[in-house]
Amino acid sequence: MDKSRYPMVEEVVSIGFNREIGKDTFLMGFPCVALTSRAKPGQFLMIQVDRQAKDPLLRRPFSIHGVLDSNRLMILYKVVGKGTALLSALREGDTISAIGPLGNGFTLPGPGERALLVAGGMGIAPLFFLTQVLTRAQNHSVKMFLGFPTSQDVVLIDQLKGLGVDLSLTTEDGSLGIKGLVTDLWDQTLSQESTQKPVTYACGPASMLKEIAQKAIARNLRCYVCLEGYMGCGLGICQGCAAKAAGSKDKPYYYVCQDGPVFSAEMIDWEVM
Amino acid sequence: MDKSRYPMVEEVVSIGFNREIGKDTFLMGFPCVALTSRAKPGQFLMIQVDRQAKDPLLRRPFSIHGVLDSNRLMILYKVVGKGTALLSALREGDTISAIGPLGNGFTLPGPGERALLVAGGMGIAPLFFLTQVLTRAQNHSVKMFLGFPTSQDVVLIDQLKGLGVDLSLTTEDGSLGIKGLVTDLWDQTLSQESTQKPVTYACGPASMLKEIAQKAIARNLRCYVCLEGYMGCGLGICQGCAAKAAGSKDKPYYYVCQDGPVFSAEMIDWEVM
Amino acid sequence: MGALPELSVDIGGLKIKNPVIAASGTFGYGDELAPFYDPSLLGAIIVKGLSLRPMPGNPPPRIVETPCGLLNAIGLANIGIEAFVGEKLPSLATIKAPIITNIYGHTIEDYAEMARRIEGVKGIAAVEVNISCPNVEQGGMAFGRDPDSAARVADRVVENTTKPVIVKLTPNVTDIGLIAKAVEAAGAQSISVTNTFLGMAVDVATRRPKLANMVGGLSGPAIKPMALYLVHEVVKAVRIPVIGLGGIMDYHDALEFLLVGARAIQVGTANLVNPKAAIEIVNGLTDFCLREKIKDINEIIGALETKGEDHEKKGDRKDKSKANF
Amino acid sequence: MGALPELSVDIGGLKIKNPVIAASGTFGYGDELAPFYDPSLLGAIIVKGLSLRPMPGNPPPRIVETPCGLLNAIGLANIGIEAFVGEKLPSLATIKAPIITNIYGHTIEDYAEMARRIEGVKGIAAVEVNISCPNVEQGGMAFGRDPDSAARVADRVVENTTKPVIVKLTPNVTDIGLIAKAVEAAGAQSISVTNTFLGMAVDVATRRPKLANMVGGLSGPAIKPMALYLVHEVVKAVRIPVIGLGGIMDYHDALEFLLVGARAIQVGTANLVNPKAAIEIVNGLTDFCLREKIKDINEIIGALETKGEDHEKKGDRKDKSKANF
Ligand SMILES: Cc1cc2nc3c(=O)[nH]c(=O)nc-3n(C[C@H](O)[C@H](O)[C@H](O)COP(=O)(O)OP(=O)(O)OC[C@H]3O[C@@H](n4cnc5c(N)ncnc54)[C@H](O)[C@@H]3O)c2cc1C
Ligand SMILES: Cc1cc2nc3c(=O)[nH]c(=O)nc-3n(C[C@H](O)[C@H](O)[C@H](O)COP(=O)(O)OP(=O)(O)OC[C@H]3O[C@@H](n4cnc5c(N)ncnc54)[C@H](O)[C@@H]3O)c2cc1C
Ligand SMILES: Cc1cc2nc3c(=O)[nH]c(=O)nc-3n(C[C@H](O)[C@H](O)[C@H](O)COP(=O)(O)O)c2cc1C
Ligand SMILES: Cc1cc2nc3c(=O)[nH]c(=O)nc-3n(C[C@H](O)[C@H](O)[C@H](O)COP(=O)(O)O)c2cc1C
Ligand code: FES
Ligand code: FES
Repeated sequence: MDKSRYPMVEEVVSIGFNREIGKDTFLMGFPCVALTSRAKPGQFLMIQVDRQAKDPLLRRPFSIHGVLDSNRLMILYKVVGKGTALLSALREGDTISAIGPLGNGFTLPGPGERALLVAGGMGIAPLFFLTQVLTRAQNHSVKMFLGFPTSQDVVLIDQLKGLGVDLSLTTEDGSLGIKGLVTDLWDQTLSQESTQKPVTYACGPASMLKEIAQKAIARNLRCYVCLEGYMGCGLGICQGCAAKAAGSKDKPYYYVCQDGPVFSAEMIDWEVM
Repeated sequence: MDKSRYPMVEEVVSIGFNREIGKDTFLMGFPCVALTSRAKPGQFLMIQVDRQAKDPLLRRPFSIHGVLDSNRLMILYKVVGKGTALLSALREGDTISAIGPLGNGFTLPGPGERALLVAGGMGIAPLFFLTQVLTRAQNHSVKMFLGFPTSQDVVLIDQLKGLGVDLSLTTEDGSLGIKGLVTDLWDQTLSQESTQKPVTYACGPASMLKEIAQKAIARNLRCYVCLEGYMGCGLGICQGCAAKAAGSKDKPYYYVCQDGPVFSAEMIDWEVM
Repeated sequence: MGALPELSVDIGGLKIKNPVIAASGTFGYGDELAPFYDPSLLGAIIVKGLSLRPMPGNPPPRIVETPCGLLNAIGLANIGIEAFVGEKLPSLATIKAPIITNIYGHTIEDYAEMARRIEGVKGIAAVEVNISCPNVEQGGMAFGRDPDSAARVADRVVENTTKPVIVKLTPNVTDIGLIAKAVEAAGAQSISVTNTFLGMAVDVATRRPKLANMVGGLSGPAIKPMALYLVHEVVKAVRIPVIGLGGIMDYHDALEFLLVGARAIQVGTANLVNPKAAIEIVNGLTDFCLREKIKDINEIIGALETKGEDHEKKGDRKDKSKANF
Repeated sequence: MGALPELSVDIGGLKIKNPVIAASGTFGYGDELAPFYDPSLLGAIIVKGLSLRPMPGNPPPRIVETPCGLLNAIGLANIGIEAFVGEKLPSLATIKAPIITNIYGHTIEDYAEMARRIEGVKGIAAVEVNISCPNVEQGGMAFGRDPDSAARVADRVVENTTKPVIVKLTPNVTDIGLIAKAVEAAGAQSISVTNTFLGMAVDVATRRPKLANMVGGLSGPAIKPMALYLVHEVVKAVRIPVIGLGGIMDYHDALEFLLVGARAIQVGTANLVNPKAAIEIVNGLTDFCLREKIKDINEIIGALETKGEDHEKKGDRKDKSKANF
């Protein structure tokens, strides 16, 4: 194995902040030079609240949400079950164990290339970091589509505007921004911008990714999706995180933690997703 | 079943304080009128830190350590494993679930009777409450023997002195008080006070209780011991907390949670303890 | 608010008003938890295991906690059937839930005799037969670990009582479906699955087993996935009603068992941790049905969706060589 | 500081420098955890289960967490023995710990053929035989659930290789001692106990099984008491070395297995949660021996104190009618 491809570390980090910034949505930051210096957008961490605890047993995967001042890392998470509930109860100075950075991360657009970022709900977590990197590089044209169920769920608008990104917000119930689905907005934009060949970066629920991937493939556009998968280890040792590969290749399944979590749309068999 | 014998309740209480008052030894207090109004010395609570948690699974038993201002209850506990470690991490305002008061409690001495209280280590937990009650009643002569391994473990001396109790302190290494075992001191006192027929109340490690019980039986003195036992429920439904009964009675085993935790010394088969 | 959902189920000759039953050995003799709620509100109550003669049980320690589990070696301590019928049962008369006795023996005749003793007794609604006990006539392996001896026990109990007979299986077998079928053929009206899993724990400091009896039975959340699998196997194997148990802590766990086809469920270890566990499950199921607009709990029973769960697998189904895991 | 304790043990023809082995399926192909520590420091490494042909494995979801446990239905996905030997094994040459292949098949001949393929391969120190797979020639029940078919697999593997053969038992049987004896008689050099326990989980919201494969194997802390019991049973049944596993998370758990008589232990699920779990167990055992002044780890093995644990029970011992729990 090429160890340099996986310069991952396990670190016990001390929480700097852990704030509820939206309904059941928390932003956590902690200093860790080893992790921060290696982190790329699209990569993730495997986090454990208590190294002694046996229930919950498994670590939980979270995308790297961004970096602060080159030595602090952030994650953005929604409380959906017991692992995230435990996480949300932590206070400044409490510790967690984090393994990372894991996975491949996004392939950045070429110089001058137009990037369309499509985030559904917590899909904003890795795409925020990508936005940080792209807007800093200053040689891409970036447009972001951000969709949430309702206005209560909306987070990070100010921060994204602060990064100077061209932003379109949708909510399913129309309580904030445009009423509708983020995928429709992305689709319309593609139709309007027919002269350009943008590259799409999408993260969100499986159904959203499926729609975007299939449409991007149909339009013959480059498209990267950041997949989720039920992860046992995040380290490539359990083969739990299988995603069906398209075509009948040598590799019937990809492993999201190792081969992903970012995949080019045509790599995945979307029929079974 | 005579329900009035078990007026127990389950209450979620909010912690008032939780202080480390000695090495790994914590004093916790919380308001709960329902529990406080029913509590008798020698009774205990079954406590659970998180009603949702499955590990640790079982509640943990703790003696009622005393009452404050008629609506607050205290427990005193030593961190020995994961349940007590979780308890020790709680802060003011956090909640726990407590069931109680459970068990029979001490049979108080008759008016004017002399009471010898023998506490080994955390055995002080229920005996402190007994001391509160006996000194308040003011018609008993009370002497307490308090033993700890070393000076670091010693707690509550000032509070006990505040109650005006005649106190003898021993440590096994002699780092504070008299060097030696609390049982020896009790034994010597019995020999010196041969004119009186005191009643002994003992709580502490099984080996200590065994020695005291056997000597008290030999001297034909009344003696109550507060036993521990691995408890599944504390409610009399699992039969986990068995203690072998002396003699070949109808009842081969007592159940510490229901028949105890306080037993008259001659009730127990000390051979197997 | 809509009408209350219908929660009653039929567990083989015994209709109970809701599918939540207190499991044997974890609910005392029936009224110990009365200070917390009215036990009449439960579907049924199974009292602690009774034998012909009083049994002292094992020396302590009898229980030890394991990860998400409880290992017990109580030793089936009980006051004996006579004392139960004479002293305990009368005081349970005020409880409006059916009282089910759980019985065990060490010879087939012990079981038959227990059935005879119970037959005439008013206030006992059904008999649950614990076959996880050593068969002393045949080397001490539990009755329930062999289809023949399991069937013989069931047969002799059924023969000697007109009350509904529930046979409670042990999970410590190669093929639980076989045992279930044998017991069904012997005439049992229903089957409960599962009793505890054999286990042990060692105290490293003293180098001794943590239980005085060395070996014990594992219960609690740790066993839930295994219990659910076994219930599923038994539901496939027999036509009589199956009562599921093992690690049920809340109504959500209960629903998992109902979905795989359990007609009712039992609550065991949960009672020890949360004395209101069983009644909270009754209430949780009621609320769930209201929320999901389910008129009758029987709609849930066996409603597990297994077809079409993934397209690509259909082809594989025929291929027996597919490795399972 | 005193001299380092002797940690080496003999597991039936294979001497390993310490009793800590990485379990199959939880350590990849051998070097995936190298970023965290040098795998050479382990007693041995068992790579993921290999079959004659590459196997795709099951569709996702393949894993689900349960209380203190992990339910998996990976489907024994692997690249096949040829690709392993050709592509993976050479890169493992730098690892100084013995590499053990774990093999499985669907017919007895599959196993024999796997053994032949491995026989000549340098860099493979021993063979662990997974018999928890369905026997397609006999109705699909796992080989390991029947003494005869377990013995036949063991026999054919032993016949076709001179490498030490470890047979890995499934816990899903009535009498594991019987299977162990059959496998020993067939010539296995050692036995590992245990593979995963059958289990399932249901998603109440969708009414579907949580695993696409419906049924999976349970591992992790939840199973430790049961695994320990089974190891104890097998140690009593056979004379060949027994390797214990099931829920071992730290050196303390490892000591429990060594005390009941396991000659070595394997670390499985723990690797997934804590990538340094196995090496921390090696270090923990070393420190324990130093602290307890144990010169050789073999002093611990089987050192469980069972006599005199309680006086009153001695009489009972003869009485088979004593209920267990
Ligand atoms: C690569 C990757 C990156 C992710 N990044 C983020 C992120 O930045 N922010 C965020 O809020 N969420 C993220 N998730 C999802 C997050 O891991 C789950 O929400 C979390 O694990 C749920 O844990 P829980 O204990 O709270 O929920 P549980 O009680 O365990 O389950 C609640 C729900 O979460 C799902 N889930 C549980 N464990 C996992 C797991 N190990 N992998 C995937 N799904 C699981 C369950 O299927 C269930 O539907 C990511 C997932 C992956 C695979
Ligand atoms: C009636 C009664 C009153 C008690 N009062 C007090 C008190 O006032 N203060 C105090 O510090 N301790 C008291 N104890 C002991 C206390 O219950 C245990 O220390 C506590 O349960 C240990 O929990 P743990 O999770 O920290 O330890 P674990 O990790 O579970 O185990 C550590 C040790 O504690 C023992 N233990 C664990 N659970 C129990 C249990 N349910 N019952 C008995 N022993 C157990 C174990 O055998 C082990 O030796 C009392 C025990 C009983 C039975
Ligand atoms: C302390 C205790 C005592 C038990 N006693 C009996 C018994 O007497 N008869 C019986 O059939 N099962 C007995 N059981 C088994 C339970 O009824 C139940 O089958 C098992 O615990 C699994 O369910 P659970 O995980 O919900 O506890 C006992 C279980 C425990 C924990
Ligand atoms: C994800 C996963 C994959 C596994 N794959 C295999 C395998 O290929 N071959 C095998 O014999 N056992 C396999 N096992 C079983 C483990 O080797 C081990 O026997 C079991 O998990 C119990 O040990 P544990 O509780 O320490 O994990 C696997 C277990 C897990 C969790
Ligand atoms: S999560 Fe274990 S291999 Fe991907
Ligand atoms: S602890 Fe359950 S009966 Fe005493």
